[in-house]
Amino acid sequence: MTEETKTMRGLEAIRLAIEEEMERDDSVFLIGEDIGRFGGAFFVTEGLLDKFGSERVRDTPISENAILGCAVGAAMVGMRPIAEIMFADFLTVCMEMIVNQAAKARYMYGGQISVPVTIRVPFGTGIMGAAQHSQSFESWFMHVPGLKVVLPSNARDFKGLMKTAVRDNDPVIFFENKRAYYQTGEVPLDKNFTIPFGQARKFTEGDDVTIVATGAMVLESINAARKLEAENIHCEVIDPRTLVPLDKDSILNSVEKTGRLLIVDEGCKTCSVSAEIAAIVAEEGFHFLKKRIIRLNTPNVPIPYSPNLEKAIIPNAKLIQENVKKLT
Amino acid sequence: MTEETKTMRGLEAIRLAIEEEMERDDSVFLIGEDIGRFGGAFFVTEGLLDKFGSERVRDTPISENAILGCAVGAAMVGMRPIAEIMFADFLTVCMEMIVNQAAKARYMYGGQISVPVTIRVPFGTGIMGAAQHSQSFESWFMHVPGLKVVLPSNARDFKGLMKTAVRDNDPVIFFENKRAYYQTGEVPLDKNFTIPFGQARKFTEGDDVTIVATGAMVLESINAARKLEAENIHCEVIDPRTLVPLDKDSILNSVEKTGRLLIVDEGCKTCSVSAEIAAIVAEEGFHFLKKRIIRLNTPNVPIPYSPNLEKAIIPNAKLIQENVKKLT
Amino acid sequence: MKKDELPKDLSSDELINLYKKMLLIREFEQRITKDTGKIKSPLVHAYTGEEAIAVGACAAINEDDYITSTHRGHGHFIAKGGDINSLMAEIYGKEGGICKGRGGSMHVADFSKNMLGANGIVGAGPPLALGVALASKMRNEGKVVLTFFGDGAANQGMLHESMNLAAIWKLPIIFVLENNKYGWSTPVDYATVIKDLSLRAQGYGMKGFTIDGNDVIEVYKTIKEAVDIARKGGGPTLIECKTYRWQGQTTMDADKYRLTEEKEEWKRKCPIEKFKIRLIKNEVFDRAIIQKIGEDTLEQIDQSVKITKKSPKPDINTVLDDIYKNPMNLGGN
Amino acid sequence: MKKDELPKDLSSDELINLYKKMLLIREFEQRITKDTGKIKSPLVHAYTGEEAIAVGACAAINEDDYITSTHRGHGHFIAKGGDINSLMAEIYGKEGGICKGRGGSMHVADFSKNMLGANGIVGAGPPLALGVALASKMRNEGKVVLTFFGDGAANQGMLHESMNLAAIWKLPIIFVLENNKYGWSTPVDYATVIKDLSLRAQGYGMKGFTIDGNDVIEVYKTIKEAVDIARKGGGPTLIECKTYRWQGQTTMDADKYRLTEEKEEWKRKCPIEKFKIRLIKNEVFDRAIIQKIGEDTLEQIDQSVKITKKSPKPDINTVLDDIYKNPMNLGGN
Ligand SMILES: Cc1ncc(C[n+]2csc(CCOP(=O)(O)OP(=O)(O)O)c2C)c(N)n1
Ligand SMILES: Cc1ncc(C[n+]2csc(CCOP(=O)(O)OP(=O)(O)O)c2C)c(N)n1
Ligand SMILES: [Mg+2]
Ligand SMILES: [Mg+2]
Repeated sequence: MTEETKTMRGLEAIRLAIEEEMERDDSVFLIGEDIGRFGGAFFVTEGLLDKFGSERVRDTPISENAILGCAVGAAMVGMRPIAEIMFADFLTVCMEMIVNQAAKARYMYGGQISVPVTIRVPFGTGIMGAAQHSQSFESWFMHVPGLKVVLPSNARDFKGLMKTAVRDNDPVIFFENKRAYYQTGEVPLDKNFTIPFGQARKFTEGDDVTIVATGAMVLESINAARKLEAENIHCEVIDPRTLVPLDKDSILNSVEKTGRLLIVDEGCKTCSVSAEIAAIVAEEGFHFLKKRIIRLNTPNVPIPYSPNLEKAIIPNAKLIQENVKKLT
Repeated sequence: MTEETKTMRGLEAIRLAIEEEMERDDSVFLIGEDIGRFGGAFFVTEGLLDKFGSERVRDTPISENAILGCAVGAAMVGMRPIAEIMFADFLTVCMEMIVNQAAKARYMYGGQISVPVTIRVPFGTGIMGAAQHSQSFESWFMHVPGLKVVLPSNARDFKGLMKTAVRDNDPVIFFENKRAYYQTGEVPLDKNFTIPFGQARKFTEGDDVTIVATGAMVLESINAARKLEAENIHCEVIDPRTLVPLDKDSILNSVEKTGRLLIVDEGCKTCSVSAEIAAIVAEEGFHFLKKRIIRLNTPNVPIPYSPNLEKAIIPNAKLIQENVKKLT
Repeated sequence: MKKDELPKDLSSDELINLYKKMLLIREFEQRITKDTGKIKSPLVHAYTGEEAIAVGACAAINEDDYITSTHRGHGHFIAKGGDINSLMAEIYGKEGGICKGRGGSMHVADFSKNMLGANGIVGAGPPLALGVALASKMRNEGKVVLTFFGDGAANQGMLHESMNLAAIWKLPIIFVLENNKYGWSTPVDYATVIKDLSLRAQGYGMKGFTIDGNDVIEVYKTIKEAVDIARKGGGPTLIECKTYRWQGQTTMDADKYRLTEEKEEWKRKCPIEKFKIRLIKNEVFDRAIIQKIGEDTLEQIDQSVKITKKSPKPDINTVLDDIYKNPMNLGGN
Repeated sequence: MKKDELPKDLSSDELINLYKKMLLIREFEQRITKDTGKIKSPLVHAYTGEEAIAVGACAAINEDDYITSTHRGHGHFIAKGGDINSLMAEIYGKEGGICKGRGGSMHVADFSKNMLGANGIVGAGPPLALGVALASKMRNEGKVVLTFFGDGAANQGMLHESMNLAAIWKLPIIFVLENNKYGWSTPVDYATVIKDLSLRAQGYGMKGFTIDGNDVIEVYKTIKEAVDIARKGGGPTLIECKTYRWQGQTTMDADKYRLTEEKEEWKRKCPIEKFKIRLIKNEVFDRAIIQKIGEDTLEQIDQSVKITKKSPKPDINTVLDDIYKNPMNLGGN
């Protein structure tokens, strides 16, 4: 049976997922700044106001705590809100509702309730956003028990994981990579298409080096792996897709095969996603390792404005190639 | 030359450091909730209002963003404020001023200014604080370039590092472990006593296993190491004391000697301090390692209220002993 | 003695119930305070002195209406009809607690009663209340939300965002400001310039009232009015209830920052005593009934302590339960 | 033509300077908009139409007084006396930029002029301004702070905390609310119920005024009064300046959410045109001078573009500089 698909950009795949879920379930609604008539800073929600009306596509004032309060509170009494925080960088003004409320309500209230909220957050570099519009904060939320953390890298996964997020009964923070918004891919049109949390995706097969990458770094890694094929170096590129839950098995199985691990993520290096993955492998897959682990990250620097400076610090295919070779 | 010291509790050592720095430098002032007449939730600032007056010991309304705005803004124009956020858990309501302002101002404004602010934050378990009064968020701030992150484990270091923090020209977030508040130690009375950032402290010497621990876990590790001595297992207990900058050399040198590494920190496991240290050693000290790395953390769970539940999840000397043995 | 005006929509039984509830809260907090040494937590906040607010307010709403609470939540819990046995057990950190010992005093919640939780973060209740009110509105439930918060919380940024949002969307929510004159040690007249915090309502185009929070009937009436408006789609109201906490900030607080005279003055304005006298004056009850209520109340509390003592400590093997509702899929691909 | 009242404390030169500055901002933004394709950043916010606020406000303070700005900061930068060459170069991301190309449009700052920075986070300026005002007060500098923010920012929690704190401590700070009717695409009358946002001042016990933000003289006078009060220890004032942004939210915004009529209506209220006519009427200058100013302004801007083009891209080897002031000690023990 062949899957019916359509080519679309990442941001359209998210929109499609949201649209389908809103049609399926009346308790799903959207809330955020400029998501209605304007269609959202990245136009992800464009057209949804016309389709679903202003009750279910709720524009708000610039009050991120109130946005998330609406979303988390409504979820506590059975709604399935999808809130948008316009840039990941603005999470700094509204951590409270996510970290101390959504993440903890179920546990600290003794399991009385669940909080089926989805929080959508565009993140990452690539638009000259400078220090306050380019950040990658996903590792902060991995550190907060009670949250699920999703970070797709491509259009197909955007759709499948967004649908799972909306249907999940726990709070999900859904990181949307800005560069991935604009990359096209084949997206299944089946309304029942979902991707379970906790399943990594392997993009290439190989015996030599395991590359674990997230977000925009997945494509860079795939490109690097393709180039390296020509030099007879065969890499497995693995995208965890969800960071909590994290599919450790896929990573460890690959490292068992290759004995070599390179991790690439766009967050600043210290205490990033790559730190956790390196630590897991150093703990649970140490005996597989033939070489040291290498992490490629944005160095510990605020993101600069000038494109040539920004480019100089974000890992790319070339840097990945060079570092894979260091391991072989 | 013998050092003149006095026995005091951790919280008194901090107070002494603050008092000395306020005497030394007029631009140092305190700001926070209930820090004046009340003396602070943990009584760290008790007596300072009487000594320095309400201009320099500023009680505030419950407005954490305004507190940090005052501190960061004043630092931008040359003051040296010390702000208190009553519990680390409340950082969720005021991340903005730390993460997007203090940490980035110097860089994003092209080096025009520096931000010599110190932000004091009690953290950790041990007082039946439950999910919203017990957290350890230090790894979040390690992930934010531009900040320095200090986390002393004992009275002596509290004093020496607090003084350095106040004198440092960059924003410092100073994590104060609640348990360490109440432990006594010998504290130098010399007003010029300071401890430089980026120098770990080694508490015990040994060839068998390196234990890197922070905060309350340092004492647990020392206790474990003492017990293990009896079984002829010799551990090096290393406390990094400052997490940014981190004294990698001391850790790597020790691992070079022992080939075995256990990391103990009180933060929830994923993307914690221990993740970063494990990752660094897996990257830069892999060839020294004879065994897998072990991390001991609070598991990924909100902190429960009931003391027996809390005790069940926080690493302790016994657990450390058991895990050291797994490595030998 | 002369009769005065009591609300006509309340029967004698209902009036007596107000008294009973206030007394139950009072005696509950007294017991908790006495047991501080056994409970051990330094973060238990007693509601003593403020009983008229929770009781008057909750009497003005239906059982299926919602409330959000604060760190000082025992009173709200009891007023909303929560069971004191599971409340007591929770504060003691026992398995039989309403949150199975995971939450403690600052997180007591009874979702079966639509008591949506005490909260350890000052100011975090109102944003959550927005969402609850929004859900009620979107589902046409006709339910309202009371969101309690303190004079200290009033200066939190989240409050401002919440009041504005509630106002623009005309959400069915009542902001119940418990002005007990202090935020921890900080006097409200240090923390803000204005005398009546209800003035802030104007800045959001919302109605605001300041009332005597020690008069359970005044609280009841004012909240009732606001609730009626909210239920009809008229939007939110801010109601500042002036009151005073009799005890320290926590049951362990030495409370050195407040003058004895001030405390004594407010004790003379005891909401329970005041109401008792009024009910007697109006011949709603008499000394004999009062005596009986007093005994029953103490009996109830003794009972809850007994039950609590029998309740085991939470099983440490369950410590990782209830973090997530949907189990985590960790399969390979 | 009939003369009207112009402030007596401003000389003709000073009045002409107000005009020049407004025009410089206008032409600067026009150039930036024209150059959008070259600049490439989608996050450049033009101040066109709002010039009277920055210029009038900054004219009312001394050179060593402080301002904090917003994401829409070019106008504030120029009004406070910043150099347009380093501003232009910054927006182009060049080494010669005031922030060496690290900050860009949203982070332009000139600390030598006490222009303490544009800011990418809506609402983040006012809390920082508190600290600056506090420093000024503690050091008895007598300096005041103007903190600019938008109608959108007014609903951020941080604003509320800041106004309250400024009021209780009587800090020398003026809250300059630039109400341009929209926060991005969101109309202010959707985002809040009240008509005049200055009403909120009452909730903090602060004075509040709503004025015509397109009248540079009215802005000047009102701010001046507030500054005098603040300098004398009388505390903060909130001043809402009604205005309109002529361009889209950013230089790349298609601006489909606003009606053409509305835009046209506001263009007829052009602050520069209005002021020009007034100055002519009052014989402060004439067409010849105006012509000359116009030419000089364009010349200045051409010049800055030329300088910018000559400025190299930032050296990538410096990308890790300036993160910390005190070098990191990483020594062993
Ligand atoms: C965000 C936050 N800041 C500070 C605290 C510490 N704290 C707990 S209760 C309290 C005082 C609250 O005052 P108020 O809102 O008036 O309530 P009351 O205690 O008087 O009932 C403070 C400062 C907290 N829990 N959360
Ligand atoms: C905390 C935060 N939320 C949202 C944004 C995105 N954003 C940038 S400008 C803007 C509109 C601001 O409106 P206003 O304060 O009225 O200023 P104006 O743009 O009209 O000058 C928004 C929503 C942001 N930068 N920061
Ligand atoms: Mg209070
Ligand atoms: Mg605006």
